[in-house]
Amino acid sequence: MTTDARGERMQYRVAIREAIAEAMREDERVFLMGEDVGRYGGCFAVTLGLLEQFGPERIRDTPLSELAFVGAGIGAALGGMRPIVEVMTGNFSLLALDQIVNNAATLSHMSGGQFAVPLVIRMATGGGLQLAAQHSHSFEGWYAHIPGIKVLAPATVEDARGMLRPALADPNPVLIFEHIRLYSMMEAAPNGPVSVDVHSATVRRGGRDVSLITYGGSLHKAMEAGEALAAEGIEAEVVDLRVLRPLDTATIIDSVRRTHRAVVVDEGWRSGGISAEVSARIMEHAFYELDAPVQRVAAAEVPIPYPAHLEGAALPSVAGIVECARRLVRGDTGNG
Amino acid sequence: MTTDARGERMQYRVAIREAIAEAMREDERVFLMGEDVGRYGGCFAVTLGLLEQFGPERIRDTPLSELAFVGAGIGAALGGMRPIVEVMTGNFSLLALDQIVNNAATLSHMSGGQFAVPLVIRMATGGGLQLAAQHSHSFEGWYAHIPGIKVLAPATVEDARGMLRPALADPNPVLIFEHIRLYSMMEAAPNGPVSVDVHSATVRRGGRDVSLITYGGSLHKAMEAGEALAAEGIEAEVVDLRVLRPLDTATIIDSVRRTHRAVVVDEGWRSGGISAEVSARIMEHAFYELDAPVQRVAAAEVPIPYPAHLEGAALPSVAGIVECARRLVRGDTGNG
Amino acid sequence: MSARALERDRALHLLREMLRIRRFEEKCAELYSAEQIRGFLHLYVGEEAVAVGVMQALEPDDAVVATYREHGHALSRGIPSGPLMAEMFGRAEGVSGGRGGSMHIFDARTRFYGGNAIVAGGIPLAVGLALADRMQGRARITACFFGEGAVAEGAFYESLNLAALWDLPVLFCCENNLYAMGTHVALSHSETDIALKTTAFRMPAWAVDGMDVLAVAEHARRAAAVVRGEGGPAFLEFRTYRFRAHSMYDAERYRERGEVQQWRERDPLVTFPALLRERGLLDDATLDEVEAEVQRELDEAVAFAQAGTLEPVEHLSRYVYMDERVAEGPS
Amino acid sequence: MSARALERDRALHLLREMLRIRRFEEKCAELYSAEQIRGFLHLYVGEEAVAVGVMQALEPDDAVVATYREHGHALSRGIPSGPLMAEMFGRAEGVSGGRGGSMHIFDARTRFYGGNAIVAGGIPLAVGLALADRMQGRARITACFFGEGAVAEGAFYESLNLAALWDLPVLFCCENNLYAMGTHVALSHSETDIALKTTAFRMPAWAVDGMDVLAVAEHARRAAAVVRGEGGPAFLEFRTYRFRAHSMYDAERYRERGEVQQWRERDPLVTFPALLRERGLLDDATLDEVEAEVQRELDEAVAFAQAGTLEPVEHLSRYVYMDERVAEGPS
Ligand SMILES: Cc1ncc(C[n+]2csc(CCOP(=O)(O)OP(=O)(O)O)c2C)c(N)n1
Ligand SMILES: Cc1ncc(C[n+]2csc(CCOP(=O)(O)OP(=O)(O)O)c2C)c(N)n1
Ligand SMILES: [Mg+2]
Ligand SMILES: [Mg+2]
Repeated sequence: MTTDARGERMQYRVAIREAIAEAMREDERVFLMGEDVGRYGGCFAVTLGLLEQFGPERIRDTPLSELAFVGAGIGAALGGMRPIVEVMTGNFSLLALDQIVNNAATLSHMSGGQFAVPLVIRMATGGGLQLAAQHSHSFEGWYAHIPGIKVLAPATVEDARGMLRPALADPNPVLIFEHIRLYSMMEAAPNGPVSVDVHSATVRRGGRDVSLITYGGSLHKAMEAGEALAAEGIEAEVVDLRVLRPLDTATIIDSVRRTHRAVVVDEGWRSGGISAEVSARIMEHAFYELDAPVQRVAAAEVPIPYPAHLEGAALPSVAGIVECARRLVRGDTGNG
Repeated sequence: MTTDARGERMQYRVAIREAIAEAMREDERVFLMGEDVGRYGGCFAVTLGLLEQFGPERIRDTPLSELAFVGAGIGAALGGMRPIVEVMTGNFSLLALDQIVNNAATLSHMSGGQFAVPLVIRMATGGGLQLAAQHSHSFEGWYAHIPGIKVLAPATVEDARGMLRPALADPNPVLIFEHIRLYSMMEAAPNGPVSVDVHSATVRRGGRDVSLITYGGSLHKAMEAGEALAAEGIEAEVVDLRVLRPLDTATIIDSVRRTHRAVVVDEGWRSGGISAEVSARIMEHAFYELDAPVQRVAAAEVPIPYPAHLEGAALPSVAGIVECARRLVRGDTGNG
Repeated sequence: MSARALERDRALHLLREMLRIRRFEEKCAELYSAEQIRGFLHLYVGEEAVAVGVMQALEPDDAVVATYREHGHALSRGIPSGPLMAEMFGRAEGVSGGRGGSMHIFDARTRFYGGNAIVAGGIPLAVGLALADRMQGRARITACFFGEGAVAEGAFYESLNLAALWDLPVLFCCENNLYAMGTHVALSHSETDIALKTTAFRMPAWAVDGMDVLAVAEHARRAAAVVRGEGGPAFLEFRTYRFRAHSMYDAERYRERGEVQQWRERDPLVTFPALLRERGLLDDATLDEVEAEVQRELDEAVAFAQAGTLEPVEHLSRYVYMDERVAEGPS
Repeated sequence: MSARALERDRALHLLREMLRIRRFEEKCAELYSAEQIRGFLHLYVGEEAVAVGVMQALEPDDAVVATYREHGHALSRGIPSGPLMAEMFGRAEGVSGGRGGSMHIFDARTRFYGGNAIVAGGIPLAVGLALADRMQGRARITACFFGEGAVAEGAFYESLNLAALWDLPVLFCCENNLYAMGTHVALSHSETDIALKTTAFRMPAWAVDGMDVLAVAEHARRAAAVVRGEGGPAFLEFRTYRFRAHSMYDAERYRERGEVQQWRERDPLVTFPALLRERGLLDDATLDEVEAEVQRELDEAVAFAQAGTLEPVEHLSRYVYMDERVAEGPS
């Protein structure tokens, strides 16, 4: 899927690991802290082996204290370090939300620009592993509501490998959401020190009939849907948002100008999700370009249940995307 | 502003106080807990005098432990009580978010319907009192993203008086957001035991040219804007959402069907706010009715600053609403 | 019945209860490998004496709040193994209707309030349940289980303070198995003597050998009496050990095999039968009988689960909101 | 200089510092009534000995984290009163550019990291600042101030554990003024002996008379030496009292006038001058001189603030995101 990656194929989790290791080698101020990042090797095995390479001061296992260690990450950033804080999953990050929203996001502005918070927070997000109602939710769209933080969602191995460097170079708090279903994905990744653009969305597949606008774990469903639609003669363009805050409105609008139809695909709950924001922006910037109303394919508004068939029904599916896009292109949106 | 209130005029805060007192008199299971609700009289003087009436068991001052006392509210609801938990402001409620999202919102669904959580959480929201970047934000739209909870936003004294009773009768967790600028507002309120509808939005002012869709503290700005627009010959319809989750789509769409134009006014930050959801719903349900793209007047995407002139510039203003509506009606939306 | 017969009955009951848990979970591990159980699966193997011992101190009307490692608590609290296994399978006949799976066991009938997968997330709920009892003048107590890792969470401290401040009938049961996933207690806590934490709250606390079911039962009985009698909370720290991985995804890089081996020597399912034999309360035949009984129950549970049905997809949104007041069980 | 002269100098310095805070805040109250200061305004009147005493133990390179009740800390830390007053007025010349107001004083030059209006919200920041120092091998310390009310927050406990576990150079300074808004410490804490909380974390702690500036300074000096020397945290509980309302919105229904009166007898701005007179270190003329000096500074500060300008509205979004790496002050 990556377009210009020339390196060897690797797992998404390994790409993140290599990015962390590279950052730690290059900058002494960088360190990683979080629950079980060291001796355990990371709850999703992302950080396996890093403790042995960098030692327990820089690969720092924390107690179960999300609020305090995220806050300590903010403090350490203020104190001149470049912390990478891992929070195991988005659901657990709610425990640290006060520090993220009330401190990390506000300190620069309310101090009149005296302080920067060069902090990276990584967390796993999303469903699909049957982890049920306290482990499976997608809060990245929610975080994207907060001024003062940036939100990244790597959907490819290349992005997983390349987003960390610019995130660490950023003087602002950057949150990186890693979809749990992607950790084992293998793709070609670039070699050596790499940095990808962290300002723009990108078109992952060209098409003229409909734009499928998505990010993260759902990108792969959208790409599959694109294939299936192509087989029916519908050419879907797939836009990977990549950066959820600040949103790259221009790339979205450009795509809609080409296709005149859009489906937003998001694993977050529908109401008030990032899919609503994308729809609203298209409304504001490309209303007169639209041949039909923008549609959303998002998670059902339920706590994600455990059994596979119910979880599957709750999350966006390839079939659901295909059907929605097909109806949209065929002019059947049921809109009064 | 209320249409059928026949009682005496009272402050919004007094209306809430009376609603609480009434509920406590009628149902032994009802109690109130929160920081300084008792001896201090409530940080916004809502609960003044209740301690003297009902005693410290039922008007329960809590330590500064938002996470635990909100969680205890959930537990008490499970245990057969009907708790009203007061969290001082939306910003502080982030400390309790884990309990609200991961427990209150999920317990019924993930237990297969074995348990109900008949809990009411009240909190102050919004800006306008120069309380700066850790006290002034509007998270009600954010909460409205969460399945399993309901979100109410009383904008009138009548609603402040009447929403608590149905909220307490609801077997689900209900969050009530009280705008800090409304506490001192005087309006006529109904007498005696009252219950207002908590399912529907309502039209607070009729009009045919444009719908101003809003709620809470912004309602009053929208009404003022409606007056100002009328003076210019533009008839604005003002819709008070009242219930942010579940949103009453029908009332929104009916209004747009009448006016063919809409401005959503929200004190939450623009990106990913409830204003985006309203816009997206209009897109989905009334696209072909629209004469122009739906616009949003929302908070600037900044931590709300302290000085009056900057705070004023950050929040929606009557002038801003008027200008946006005027441009919309005159056909100048700058949309490509 | 003679005192001796009573003692024997009680001892066999404790043994049977621990064995039920052990066999149930061994089966779960097998079924996990066979992909009939999915998601996260956290086994209690090695810690059975704690749940079984504590449950002896509870009355039917008391409440239990547990964690994602709660099969043992569920079984010993009296949740039937069929619906419990069906829950693991995600079947509609499961105790939570199949929606929760291993981490989210709920049962209104036994007042079992989860099955909470947010570490320390259940502790405030327990405080609230106890508050409800206190305000309604009921003599019930709430037993709240959590690990030593949870003791680092703010929710733990806030909750202990509330419970002590308001004199609430909570029996806090900390299962100190030395690890939180791969993090040793010495890397979680500056003060590793967990029972000492309660000094900050003026709450009585006892540390107990969690591998000794009789010690657990005895301390739980006394502490529960304190809680029920005076209405204030009490804290028990059970020193125990998990023999198996944290969950099915754990390669156990963080501990030596030797350490596990040492603790296995204190396996309550080894030491307790040995003690009973010593006291002449158990012989081979009886043990075989108990094993057979337990096996029969387990076979039935698996059969029940396998015969279970899938909840129709159309029911997905049911109970996101409760439409009417549900019966609140024995609350 | 003779020892006596040194003693006198130091004593007058302490007195002057406390007086600067007292007069500054009395003026703030007046300006609040005149609607030149808005928002929430929390006065430190009565507690001045704490901030002044602790600051004596800090080096210029150390860091300070405070609360919304932080004028005293800001002044005694060396933030000039002009920009401080301008901040109260919301003027661009304010120490935080006017954006923060009374509750959000920030100053990179003195490493003053707020001014935090989330109760206990600054405590994890202090831990992180100390972690940065520790990892970078610097001998600096971070002084972290908070009230006894904050001690009920989970953030407090989690942070103390982290600091003790990782041996971080934080000097925790609890200002126990008996009330959190209107909530008496006995309604906040099951264990009201706040210094005892640290037992849960193996952290050394001392309780100190917070109305006695010499006692505060002496304890702070010793504790800071421990923290700086060994790198581990220490905890000081200052028993103090706020004479005025919690904020300008408080009708003080929760306490008796008599209680306030009693504490006023221990006002450091009464007792300390009395002590100095007793020791022959202060006479009327000197006191008048100090008062005049303080008044002069205050007049200048108010004039500075009143002459301040409003930040252009067009700058509203500036610093929501930092565009380039800012100078990190003396970090
Ligand atoms: C808030 C939160 N953080 C992290 C996790 C991931 N996690 C699950 S169990 C666990 C370890 C908990 O250890 P402990 O409390 O000692 O219980 P044990 O598993 O040993 O029984 C962790 C870190 C979680 N579920 N919730
Ligand atoms: C998290 C949070 N909850 C509630 C408040 C409202 N509040 C502001 S100050 C205060 C009392 C704090 O008391 P204490 O920590 O003792 O400090 P003091 O004001 O006495 O100096 C409260 C409840 C807040 N700012 N933040
Ligand atoms: Mg453990
Ligand atoms: Mg106090």
